[in-house]
Amino acid sequence: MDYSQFLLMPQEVGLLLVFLLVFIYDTFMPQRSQRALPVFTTVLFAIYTAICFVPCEVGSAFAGMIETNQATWAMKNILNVGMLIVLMQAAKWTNEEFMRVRRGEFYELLLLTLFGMFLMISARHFLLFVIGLETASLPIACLAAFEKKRYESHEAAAKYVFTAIFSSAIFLLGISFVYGIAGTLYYNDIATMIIGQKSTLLVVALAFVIAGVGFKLSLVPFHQWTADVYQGAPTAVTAYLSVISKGAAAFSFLVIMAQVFGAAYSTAWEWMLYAVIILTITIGNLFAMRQHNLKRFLAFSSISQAGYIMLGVIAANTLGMASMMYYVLVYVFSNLAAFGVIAAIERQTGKTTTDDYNGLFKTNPWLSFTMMLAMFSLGGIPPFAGFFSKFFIFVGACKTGSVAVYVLVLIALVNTIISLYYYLLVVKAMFIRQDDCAIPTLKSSCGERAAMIVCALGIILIGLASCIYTSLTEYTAAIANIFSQI
Amino acid sequence: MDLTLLMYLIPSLIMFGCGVYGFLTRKNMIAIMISLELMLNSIDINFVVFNRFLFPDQYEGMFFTLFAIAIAAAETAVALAIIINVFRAVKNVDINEITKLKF
Amino acid sequence: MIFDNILIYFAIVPLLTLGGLALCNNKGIKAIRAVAVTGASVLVALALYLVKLFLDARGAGDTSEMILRSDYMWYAPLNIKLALGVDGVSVVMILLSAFIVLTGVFASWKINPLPKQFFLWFFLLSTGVFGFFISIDLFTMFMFYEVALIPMYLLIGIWGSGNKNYSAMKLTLMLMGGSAFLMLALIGIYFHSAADGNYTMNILEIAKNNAVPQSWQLYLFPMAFVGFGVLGAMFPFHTWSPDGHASAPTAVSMLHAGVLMKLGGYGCFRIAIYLMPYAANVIGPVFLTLTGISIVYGAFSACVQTDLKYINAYSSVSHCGMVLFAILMFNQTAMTGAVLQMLSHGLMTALFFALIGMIYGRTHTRDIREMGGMMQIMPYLGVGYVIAGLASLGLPGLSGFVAEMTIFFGSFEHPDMFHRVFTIAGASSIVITAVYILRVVGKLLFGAVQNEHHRELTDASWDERVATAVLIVCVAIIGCFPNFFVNIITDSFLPVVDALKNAM
Amino acid sequence: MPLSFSIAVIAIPLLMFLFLGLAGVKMGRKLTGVLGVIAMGVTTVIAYGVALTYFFDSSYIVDGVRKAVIVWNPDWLSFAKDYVVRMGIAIDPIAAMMLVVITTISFMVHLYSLGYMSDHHGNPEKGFQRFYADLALFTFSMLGLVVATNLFQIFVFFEMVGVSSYLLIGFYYHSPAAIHASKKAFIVTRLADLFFLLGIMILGYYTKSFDFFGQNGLTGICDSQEAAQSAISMAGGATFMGCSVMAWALTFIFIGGAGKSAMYPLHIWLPDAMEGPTPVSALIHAATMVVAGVFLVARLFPLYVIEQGAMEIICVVGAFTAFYAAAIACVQSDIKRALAFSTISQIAFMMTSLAVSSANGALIEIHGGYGLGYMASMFHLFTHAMFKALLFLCAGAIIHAVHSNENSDMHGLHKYMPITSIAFLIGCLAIAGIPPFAGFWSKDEILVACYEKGLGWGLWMSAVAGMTAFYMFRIYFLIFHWKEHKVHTEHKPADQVWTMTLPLIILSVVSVVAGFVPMHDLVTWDGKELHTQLNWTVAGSSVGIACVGIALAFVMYFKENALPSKMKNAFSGLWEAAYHRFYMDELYQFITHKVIFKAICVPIAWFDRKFIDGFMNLMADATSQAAYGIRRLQSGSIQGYVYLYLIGALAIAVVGMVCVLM
Repeated sequence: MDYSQFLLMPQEVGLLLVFLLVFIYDTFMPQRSQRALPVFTTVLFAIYTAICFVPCEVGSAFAGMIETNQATWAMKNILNVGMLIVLMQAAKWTNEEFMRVRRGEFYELLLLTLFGMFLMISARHFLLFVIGLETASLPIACLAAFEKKRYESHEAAAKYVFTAIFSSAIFLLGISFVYGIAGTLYYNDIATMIIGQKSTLLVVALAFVIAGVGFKLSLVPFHQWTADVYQGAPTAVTAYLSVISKGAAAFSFLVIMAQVFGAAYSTAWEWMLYAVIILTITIGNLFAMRQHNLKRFLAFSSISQAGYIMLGVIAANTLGMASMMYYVLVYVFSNLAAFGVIAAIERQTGKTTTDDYNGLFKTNPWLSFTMMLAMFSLGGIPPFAGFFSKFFIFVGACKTGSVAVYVLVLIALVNTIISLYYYLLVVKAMFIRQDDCAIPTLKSSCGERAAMIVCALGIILIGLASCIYTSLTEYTAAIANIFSQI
Repeated sequence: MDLTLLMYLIPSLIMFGCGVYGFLTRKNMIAIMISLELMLNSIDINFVVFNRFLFPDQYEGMFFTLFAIAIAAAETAVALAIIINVFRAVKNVDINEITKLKF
Repeated sequence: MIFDNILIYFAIVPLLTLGGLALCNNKGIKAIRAVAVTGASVLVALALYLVKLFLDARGAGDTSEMILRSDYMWYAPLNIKLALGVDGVSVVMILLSAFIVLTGVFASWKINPLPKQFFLWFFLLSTGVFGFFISIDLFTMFMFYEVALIPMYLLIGIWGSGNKNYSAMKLTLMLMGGSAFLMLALIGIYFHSAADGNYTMNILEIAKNNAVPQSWQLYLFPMAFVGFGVLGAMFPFHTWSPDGHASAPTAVSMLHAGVLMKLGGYGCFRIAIYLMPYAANVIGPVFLTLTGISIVYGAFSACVQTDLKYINAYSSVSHCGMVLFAILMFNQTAMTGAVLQMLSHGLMTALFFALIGMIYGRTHTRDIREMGGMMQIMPYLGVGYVIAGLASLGLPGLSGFVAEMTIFFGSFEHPDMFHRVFTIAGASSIVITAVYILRVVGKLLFGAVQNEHHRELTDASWDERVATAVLIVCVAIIGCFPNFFVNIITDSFLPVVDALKNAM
Repeated sequence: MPLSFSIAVIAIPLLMFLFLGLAGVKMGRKLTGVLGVIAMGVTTVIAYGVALTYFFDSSYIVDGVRKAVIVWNPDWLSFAKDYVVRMGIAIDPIAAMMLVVITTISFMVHLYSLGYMSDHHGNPEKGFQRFYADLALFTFSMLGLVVATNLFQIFVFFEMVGVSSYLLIGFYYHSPAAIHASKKAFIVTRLADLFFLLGIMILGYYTKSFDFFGQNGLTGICDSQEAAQSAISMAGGATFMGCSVMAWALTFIFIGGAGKSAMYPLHIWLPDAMEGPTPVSALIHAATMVVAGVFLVARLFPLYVIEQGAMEIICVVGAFTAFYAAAIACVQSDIKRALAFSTISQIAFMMTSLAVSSANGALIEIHGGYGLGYMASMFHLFTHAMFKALLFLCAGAIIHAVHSNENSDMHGLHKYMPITSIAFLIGCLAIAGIPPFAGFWSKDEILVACYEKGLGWGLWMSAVAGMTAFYMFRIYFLIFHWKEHKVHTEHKPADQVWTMTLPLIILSVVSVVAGFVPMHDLVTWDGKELHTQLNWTVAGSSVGIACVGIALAFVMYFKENALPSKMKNAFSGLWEAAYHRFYMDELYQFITHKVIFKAICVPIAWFDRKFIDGFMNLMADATSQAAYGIRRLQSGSIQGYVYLYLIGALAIAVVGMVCVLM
């Protein structure tokens, strides 16, 4: 075995190193220095994230099972940034009393899931993908159940674990059909085997694969765990789940759809996805409209956002892919900003409903400001980043030129109005409504504050600084061959 | 009589169907867990059979099955742990007990 | 370098003002006002300087479609540029906006609570407005357009009155709904902007390429037109306007009716018609019908309202309908009239809303049935209101008259029955306008004092006098010297009219 | 005096308006008034200078034709490169005459108002400065109207005089009646202006020019008969509903003029306009603004004579209005209203006179053109302005003295107000057409013109002239004679201060002598001198009819007697109808309130709120209802989730299969 192959996956290796160091610290350091674990992890991860921005070598390793290219590198970096923000936000929370014994586990599981996602992104073989998928999803069930005192936490975990296993069973069934048709599990080989095939089995397999990954992405109708788990899980976990996990799944979904099933694009999955996207955006929005619990509200909002992300997949071109990655990046900042505020408030007051936020601006102007930025960005209001990402993803989708996609984009656009409505409800609560017993002025921790500043800056600057999107298009242009089948 | 591909696939499909049916109808979380196992195992059969009958000159399906079994085990472990957690919380393993979060 | 072009300062100055305001102390009302007034004054100065530059350029024989052109690549993969350039129409619109912003600042001199935040949003809105008028790239235009829309929500929601939550939400959602259609239209135009695949967002290039297929135009034109039409209060998409205006604080109503609604008309001709002339010719009559309805319908609706702001909102529907109506006449005269009408309506509606705000600030009611004899109590405001009313009903010497006349005479150039009928219907609005204006003037200002408490009210303070006086002078200048503006504006329509002719 | 001084005639009132309007409140009442009077006096002097120069300087006569002179004519608004509206000053015979009329009356009114407006029922009048500013504005607008170089400018100043009239009628803005009257005046004339606008639009569409007089090589539409003919022919014979478009245009323009000149059925605003201060009524609603319509038709006379159809309409409307208004004037008890109807009737005389002047070709040979009626009309305009202003100012003095408009409160004032009484009598004699007073000369020419059109027209108008004499003397006797009102012994009404009396005296003198102005030499439609002579048959008969009218009035009203009430009872239906102005106001009231307001505006507003807005709200409601309706999908049960998951997966498989099969 050629160990130099590991050099082709520096981010994974680096992440494992971080994991190991955290593990060692957790296991061997004395109890009194355990309180420094969050800071240790965060700093370590920050260093790692910074190092990862060094461009890496491009190529495939382990007999082509894993591939590193600029797009995967960029995607992993995006996830790293998101992870870093989550770690910063969680630092204070993990130091609370009830987390004392589980602090280490929290970080270890979190890092492991990230590792699983990296595998999903880089995998070019279904075995590796499945391993990545399961690595990314199982620990989350444990993380969701972390807050032992809260009943919702348990319910969330149970719902997650059962539906996740069911979903992966469906997914595996789909894979088994694919294997039955193609006789191989390499992406490229499957693609060449299924050219011209119009078998029913393939379509069923495709549907099951979409369902399996759609579950991670919370596409409607595979989304129903999302709201309950988001609401029940600890906020840090929810934040993590809503952005990082979604981003990784979206990217790998695009790779699978394009690279493996590219030949079936126009005949089958374009339309399957078409239906799913309409449902996802609309149902997500409709549910989000009437939520009062902010975490649950953001869950439905993230479902609808997933629909928008899928527009980048249905585009099935490099522009769409770049737009999708960009969308995820913006989404990371916007959603984490929102969760950052929610977490900060929940940690100190335990309040999570919209009504609790009435008059927040009077008492906590900066928190409100950050939340407003997040809401505007999610709603796609310029000059915040969300506007750009939405525009680009629509442009990417419309590049296909088909009238059907234009109609789809129109539906998506009409849905933005609904989404704007509920985002504005939050803004309204904070800025317009008055409440005599508003949440008192809070003092956020350094980590939370830093995370919020990073997010706010990201929301304001990412859109205006065009270099990010430009480089993403370059990265995806470099792997244009994955769309060769379409 | 030679055993053909279908002769393996049909029982596997039935197995999967049983699993799904069990998942949808049982009230006990443990029973649901078992249904899930049924589903996962039927998939394993699929892989093995496809490999054996269609592509006998390589072992990808077999390997996949091995990994799948391991993953299934891990899933079961996590699921059981969570069921225990739930039991501690609601003193029950009835799936209908945990429907507080909805709408 | 981007800072070489004077146009960019129209976006930078409001942003700097924003920054300056952000540095102010929440309590330091004097500093806040100083920053706001400085920013607004600089904008006015810049706008006047721009007019001079424009006149110089035209005087020197520069006949290019846009002057002060420069492109700065922004999003290279999509060929999105920050493309700047102005023609006569943009110049006068910028001038209008600058004056409205300045008077808006004065009109919100005593805004309460949270003055700092108010001005922050106010200037963000201004940034959007100015950005829209200086840019000629579809994407940047659209971006600035939306930047201008969203602050409305908070401005109305926080500082508004009455049923403000409902109104603010309705306004925002309806306008955003319009812009949703607009966005799709822009994307559609973009992907058909060039026959050779070098897609561009630059309006001038798209118009030059003239590559949008006719079949696509038929779909994209209605979307673009409705998108802007919603903002231009076109029937039946106007219903945000009465509620929105009624709830908005004074300066916001001013800016919204005065400038923001103009974005609609401006966008209609600059994007919808200019880039898709074929569809404009084909579908134009449909929208002409709608706008014709707007004019009469708005005027009739205004006749029965009792809330001052509703009266003006419906009056705006009527007047803005006239803008779109004139644009859809597709000839230079009527289109010039449309821009004059935008200027005129912008100024006089701003004046109206400023006065209404001042009256409301004193009486705490806007119901004309509860007021009367205001002329005796606050003669300055009363006279201002009469002047605004006269401008609105088209008194010669004030701006409304020249605008309406140019529109009617331009519209009448179409010899066919369809256009004639609508022209005459539109012209008949001058009578209905007189009816509702005189009705409100009679009830509000004249007659006996309805409420004895009103006798204790004071007349305008100096900041209010500045705001109204500036607007009245502007209205009178346009009304007395229309040719100055016509000469700036009218040549800008040559390319559009040519495009329309060629597409027939 | 060079004609360019006419710029000052326009500019001084405008500057006065701006100055008094802006600085008036800071100035004392005395100062304001004196300043206004002086400014107006200067204007008057200059206007006389200009007019006299124009009329008596032979350099303006080329080939026996008095040419129009364009003093100043800059571009104002360009519709297109060669379709330009200009604003300027053109002096031609009627403009010069109007300058004289307007400045004279305006000056008189300015002077008179010093006294009249100084107190209101004993209290200092509020808004004295505003009054003078508005008067200046009106004077400016009216002057701008008459010196207009083009049709569009006339339209512009039509609007301006409309607004100043609105402001002045509504001067007593705390009185509901005044507000209502001002609103009515404005809206009715606006409606007429709409037609005017349409007329201009049609005319402008075909001729691409609004100019009356040629300049810089262009010809104007009123330069000569040929120019008018070529302007008309630019329409290329286009017709609309069987009539030529130009006839439509000219009719529409006439409607515009009819609104201002209070022709039936657009006359309803004028009686109500008497709610304004009396000097205003004298200036605007008797002498100047109300003749704007006559002026307009006179201005476009070369066009009208070509389009006979339009002329016929004017003729009929004018003749009917003359009679109709005279009939109403016979029974009014409010002296200002009676005078107002008299004004309507007299203006209708002028209109008719204009319209009959193109009756038939034979006339051209006798009178060297169409122009007798035209000249007569302008002549009557001139004289009428003088004596009607006089009558109104007298009425103002009386009202000021007795604080009432009703003649029942006045009876027998002769003893108390001798100067006013004599002045009023002179006015009445003038309007009745008794020689040698001014009205005789002008009315006589009108009747001649009417007789030349046809005997019927002549008789009709003569009858109206007789009614005129009757109702004027009815008013006179009821005010100054009849049985003396007993209140007078306590209040002792008297002739007013000199500022009010002096204008009466001046105007009385003018009313006596104005008839001797050689109008037929100066003001003719084509600029040539018109040779006329007194037609003794017509003159004699009209004087006779007038005398009959006066005699009848004398019998009925000089001394208290039962005759009037007997007559009233005998013709009670007719009397009631005439007293209520034949219910035209009620008709308008019905149309505006019941039809337009209740049947159009209210339903539209309701439709807007309920349907259009309702639809938007419905969409929002439907969305939130849908959101509520589908909430059960999220049942909270794991098995429910999985169930949907499975259905979803299978459903998209079906979608895929359908696609594959297709």
